[in-house]
Amino acid sequence: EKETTGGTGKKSKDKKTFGLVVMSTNSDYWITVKNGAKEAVDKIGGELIFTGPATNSDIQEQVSIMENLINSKVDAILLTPLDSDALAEPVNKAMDAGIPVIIIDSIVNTDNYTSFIATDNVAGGEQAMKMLLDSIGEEGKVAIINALAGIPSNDNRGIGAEKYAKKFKSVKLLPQQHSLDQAAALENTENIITANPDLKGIFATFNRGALGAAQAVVNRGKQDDIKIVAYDADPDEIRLLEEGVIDALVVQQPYEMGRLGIEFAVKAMNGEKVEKEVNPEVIVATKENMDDPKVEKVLFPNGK
Amino acid sequence: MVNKVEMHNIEKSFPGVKALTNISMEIRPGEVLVILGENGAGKSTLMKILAGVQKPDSGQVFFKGQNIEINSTKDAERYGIYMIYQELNLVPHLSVAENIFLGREFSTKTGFIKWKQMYEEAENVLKRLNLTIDPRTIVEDLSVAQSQMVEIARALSTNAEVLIMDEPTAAITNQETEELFRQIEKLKASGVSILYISHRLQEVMEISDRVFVMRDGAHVGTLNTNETDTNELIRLMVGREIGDLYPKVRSDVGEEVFRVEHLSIPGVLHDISFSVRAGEVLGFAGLMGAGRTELMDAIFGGNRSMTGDIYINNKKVTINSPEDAVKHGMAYVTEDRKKTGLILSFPIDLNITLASIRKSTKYSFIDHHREEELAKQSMDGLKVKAPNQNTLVSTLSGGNQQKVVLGKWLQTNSQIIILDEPTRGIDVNSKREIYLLINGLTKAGKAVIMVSSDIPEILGMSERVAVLSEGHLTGILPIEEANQITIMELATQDTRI
Amino acid sequence: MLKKYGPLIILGILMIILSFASPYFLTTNNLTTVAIQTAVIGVITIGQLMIIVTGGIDLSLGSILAFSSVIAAMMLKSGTPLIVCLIVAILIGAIAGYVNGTLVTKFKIPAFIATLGTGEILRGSALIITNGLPVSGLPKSISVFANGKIGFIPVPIFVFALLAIIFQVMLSKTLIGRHVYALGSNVEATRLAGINVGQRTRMVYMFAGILAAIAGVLLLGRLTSAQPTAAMGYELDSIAASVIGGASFLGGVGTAWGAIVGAFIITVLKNGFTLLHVNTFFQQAATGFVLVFAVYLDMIQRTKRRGSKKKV
Amino acid sequence: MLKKYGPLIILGILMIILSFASPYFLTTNNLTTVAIQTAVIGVITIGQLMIIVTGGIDLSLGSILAFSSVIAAMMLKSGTPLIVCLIVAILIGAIAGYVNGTLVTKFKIPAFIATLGTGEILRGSALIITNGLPVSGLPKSISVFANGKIGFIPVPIFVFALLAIIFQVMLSKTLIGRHVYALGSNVEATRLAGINVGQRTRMVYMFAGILAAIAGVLLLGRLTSAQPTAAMGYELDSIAASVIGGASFLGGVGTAWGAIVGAFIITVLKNGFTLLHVNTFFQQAATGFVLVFAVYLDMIQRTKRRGSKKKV
Ligand SMILES: Nc1ncnc2c1ncn2[C@@H]1O[C@H](COP(=O)(O)OP(=O)(O)OP(=O)(O)O)[C@@H](O)[C@H]1O
Ligand SMILES: Nc1ncnc2c1ncn2[C@@H]1O[C@H](COP(=O)(O)OP(=O)(O)OP(=O)(O)O)[C@@H](O)[C@H]1O
Ligand SMILES: [Mg+2]
Ligand SMILES: [Mg+2]
Repeated sequence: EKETTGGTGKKSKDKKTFGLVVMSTNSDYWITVKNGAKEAVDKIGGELIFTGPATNSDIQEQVSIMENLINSKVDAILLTPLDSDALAEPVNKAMDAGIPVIIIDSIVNTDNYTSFIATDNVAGGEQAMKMLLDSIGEEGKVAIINALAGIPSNDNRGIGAEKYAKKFKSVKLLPQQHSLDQAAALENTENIITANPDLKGIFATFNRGALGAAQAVVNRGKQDDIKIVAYDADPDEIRLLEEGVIDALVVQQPYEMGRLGIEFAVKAMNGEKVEKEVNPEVIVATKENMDDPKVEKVLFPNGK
Repeated sequence: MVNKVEMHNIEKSFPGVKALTNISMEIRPGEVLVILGENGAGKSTLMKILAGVQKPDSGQVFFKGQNIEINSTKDAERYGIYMIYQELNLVPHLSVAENIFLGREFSTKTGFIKWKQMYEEAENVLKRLNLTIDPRTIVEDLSVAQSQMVEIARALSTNAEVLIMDEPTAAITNQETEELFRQIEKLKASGVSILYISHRLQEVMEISDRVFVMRDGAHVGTLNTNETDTNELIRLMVGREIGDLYPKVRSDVGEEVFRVEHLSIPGVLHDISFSVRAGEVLGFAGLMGAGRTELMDAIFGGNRSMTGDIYINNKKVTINSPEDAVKHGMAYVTEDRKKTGLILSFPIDLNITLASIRKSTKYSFIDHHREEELAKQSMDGLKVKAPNQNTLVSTLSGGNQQKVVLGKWLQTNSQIIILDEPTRGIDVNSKREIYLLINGLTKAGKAVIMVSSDIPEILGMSERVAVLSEGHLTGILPIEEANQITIMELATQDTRI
Repeated sequence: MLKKYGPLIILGILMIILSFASPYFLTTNNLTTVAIQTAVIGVITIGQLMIIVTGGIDLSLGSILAFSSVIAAMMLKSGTPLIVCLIVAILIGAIAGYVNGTLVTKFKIPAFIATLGTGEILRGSALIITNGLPVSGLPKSISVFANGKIGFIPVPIFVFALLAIIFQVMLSKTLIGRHVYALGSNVEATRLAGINVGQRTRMVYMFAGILAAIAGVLLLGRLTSAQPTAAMGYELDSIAASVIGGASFLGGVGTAWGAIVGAFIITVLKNGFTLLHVNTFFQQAATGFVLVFAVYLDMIQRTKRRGSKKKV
Repeated sequence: MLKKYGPLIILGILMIILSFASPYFLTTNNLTTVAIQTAVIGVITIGQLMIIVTGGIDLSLGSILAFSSVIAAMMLKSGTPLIVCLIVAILIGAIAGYVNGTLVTKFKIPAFIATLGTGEILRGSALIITNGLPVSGLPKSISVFANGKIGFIPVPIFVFALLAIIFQVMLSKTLIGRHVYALGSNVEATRLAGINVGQRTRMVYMFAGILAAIAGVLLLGRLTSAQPTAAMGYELDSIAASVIGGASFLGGVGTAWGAIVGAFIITVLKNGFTLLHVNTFFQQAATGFVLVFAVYLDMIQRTKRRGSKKKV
């Protein structure tokens, strides 16, 4: 058997390995996080293991992946937890095994982690709905296109948005439509527009939902009647923002979070202290402010 | 003497068919009562009613003088009534022992199977039939004949008062039949009543005490066996004289059409060579498992591990699949019409045109009218009894189903025709019609290969008789030299030298 | 007759209820939307139906769609002419389907496993080549497959209808169709009748692959981008549609147009629920219920038909 | 013999390769992890296998798991004693399974559609009662189902092994088990032998429902929260495991322990890929490949067995 010395006092391998465990590998949002992390890892010449369940409902798979990574003795883990309770135990296990864990995006129910980097999704949802209602004069029908249930960040955006909208008697909030992908979001929005010719606004909690919703609005020639506020900023969303189909984007900084996560991990490995909690700003991009350097930087993390 | 079972005024209809009309029957203790009738006369239906598989529309059943209700096979078994079904009814993935005792397993109070006892008991039952099958064998791996013997063993293992056997000998050869008859005599002696269905008149004469004759769903008479003969039985059953059962017409035998040289399948068939000429019937005889069906399958492109050469009209041909065989003008009526001969969920016409659909197509499009036309002609020519060409073949009687299979191959106008057990389970009248069809084939110069376990049939219809034993071709007899004895000698010849 | 029209009757009842429940349902506009929404899953369903008739099943159709449309989109983006991209997509669908058919017929791998496996392989490959990201920024011309019109008929509806007719005719009126039903009913008897059942089966899987690729092109037009994760779950939807439309897993039974009616039932249901503002969670539960109920009704009708025939 | 040990050989080869490829694979720690990871899907697979032996299929097991564990979690949270919650979860599983069995045997709805439908209904209901959100904040005691030990054996492994033995014995040694094989192999012959095939079939679906509920409890312990979206896709995994383990969709064939080996193959594969730092997209493609290949190997071995038998 090969000699393996685990734990903290491990032999310094020439190459550091970092696990990035996302909620679902089939989502471009997490791939942006990965790209940020990759940049940071490449800089120090390490190896990034990008992994996660195929679908974001598979929490047990995420737990298993954590266990497998711990068993394979990676040097640090970046985790976007699918469930705050379920992932607490694996996080504890990793930390006990001397592997620093950086939590990204959503909380876990333990204090035993290295750092927590996340935007407040409930607040983000509220902010997005506020943008939307402001632009339609706080009255009329609005719809929420959400992702499939079970993803904490999306769920929370929906919760925040609903919370805000319910403050206004004059706003009629239609039931949330949970959509698997862009095609489903497109169909759902088409059907909503059919049933509600007087629809005023749409909030899409994820990029695929935004694209589907925008397409439905364009197909029906309703871009002047229906306002769209959406999360994220993929190239298609940015284009639609430029074209005026989408009115505002609530932009998090996934790329930045990935990069920062690796930086923190490296620091922790070297015994340096890192901030326990970081809340990267959520930035609202509109057609008007797109060219502000600050906004431009989050819209195009790799440069235009 | 009180009758063991009486059935009074039984009526039964199926969609479009009156299967049974006012049938009354009494069964005496310790007798063998044969039920005789043409295909579709209603024999199986009547027996299924007694066994609780089907319910009569009206009528009553009495058991030892007492009016009883039979609503399920469980009910029937309570009165000791068991049935061996015409269609094989085994569970392919379970062992022989489990099949023999299915539903009556030896088990502990807690539901655990007592394997040892079950295997021992199974072995005993099999021994009674002189069978050497290992009770642990999975039924799937048995031949048709062995499966049939397992069904018989299953029936023997019950403590039946009334035992119904629906064509138990259709798939087995003389040896096993003799074994079966010995058992039947024993059962009789202990007071068990046997209801026996068969199309083989000789064995009917041999085994029965009385014969209950049916025609078109009605009872046409009951005869005491020792006061009658086969001619009378046929007359009663068919309603008229049918003449010679084997109406063989010797036609002129022409050139060789088909030749096999050194055909082998490792472990199954060994260096087999023979040929068939135009206008000739080459009969194939042999014991169960001799490999006749395997040989026919191989000739027809069904076995990849086959070696050897096949010549058609003296030209060497490659036959790797049934598709190749059909292209080379071959036709194959398989031994199991339900499994491999027919598409049971299709109507008659689509079955008849299956192998020759190109006759009714233009640019790959099917002309359904022409198809129906051809099928109707074929049905008329073969005298298929059915409401019309759209009737589902699954509802036809065995004889009519067999005619449909023949019809399918007649449509292809093939030059070489293989018939494997062409009259299995078929009544005398239909048998005779099939023999007439075979005559028609030889007259038209076709080469016919006929596998049969019915030696009189082989003797009555062949020009030459090939005999297989354990995968070896032990001889080919000209018809003049062939008889029961010479065939059996070759069929039992030890090939291990 | 009831057997033939059973699913249609269910669809009819559904539509009548919905037209009373929502004033928006029975409008040309909405019905056109429903038809367009059905086109993608409908085209896939035609292929699935044919495979079910052979006694098989295909769990890779959604992945074939995703893989072929991702490739087509990447080529399109790099400036390849549209027609070439289309041909490549269809070729990929054909090859994938042919591989499925070969695994099933030559390697004797159960269709369920063979297609589950190839589905994972194709889905994984689509993710690998795109790095998990959608392929977007395609030339606008692609949206002709969603918004173009032939005469007054939208392109997706036209393509869908055309394919439906072609394959319904193929199944019911041609040699190949006859052979497919025959081998689905009794493969041994069909083989022994001299029909090359392996080749016929592979052909059907190939057709299904081609249809999935065409559905991918329609989806590409509709979304104007290609996702490696597209069409997940379309397999089960298309199977459900086929069975609602009268197909049987035992093979040998089912019609293309019945399956298409099944697909419409599913889409109309979704459309109706959204028009009526039903929460998605309720939608899911209710869809499950309708699924079981529709097949149950179809079952009774078939039994009834048998019954009435008995009386004749 | 090869038939019996085929899947085990594949698992063995896989493990040998992995123990050479990664120094971390063959450690007690990692193997325990693998066993725990297999427990949930393994318990579900036992039920799925039995249903496949009857000739059926169950696409609702994941939803049964989710629904029953959500209910149990909600009760637990409101202070109900653990044992009561367990009983309720198992009862729900039993009822759901029994309903499936009834739809299949009494209403003659194909198992695929019946269970797809009930699965959607249960999943939808779980989403409705939880409003789509996880049920968390459960008493810590629940984690005994993941981290507790009986002697030195972790509870999930103990429960898994116990259930595996019970059902393997039931299938191979008892009347019920043999009847299940009989009816899966030839339902008509079994019925004619006086066996109540409908009741036996319903029993099997009920057992599968109960096993899904037990799996739900194990998952609850592992995740210390209940999700309405849990266990999606476990149906396909359990079907794949059963078939890798030698079961056939035609019914009548398959063993519980073969299916469990199949489940281990899937888990070991995932574990190994992660230990070897294989990109997830490659994992997906490779899993598809192994799936097809494993079943193919099993196929050849069985054909060989037939061949060799003939020569005897
Ligand atoms: N399940 C059924 N559905 C419809 N018709 C049936 C069914 N079973 C039997 N029949 C019809 O009832 C009649 C009697 O059939 P039965 O099987 O009793 O004949 P049989 O005398 O046993 O014939 P064979 O010698 O061919 O076995 C036939 O016309 C047959 O087609
Ligand atoms: N008694 C037996 N022992 C072992 N194998 C047997 C036996 N009987 C049949 N078989 C199997 O069946 C094959 C030959 O059976 P086949 O059906 O070809 O014989 P047959 O001469 O046509 O007899 P049948 O009258 O039963 O149709 C053998 O090669 C073997 O695989
Ligand atoms: Mg009969
Ligand atoms: Mg034979």
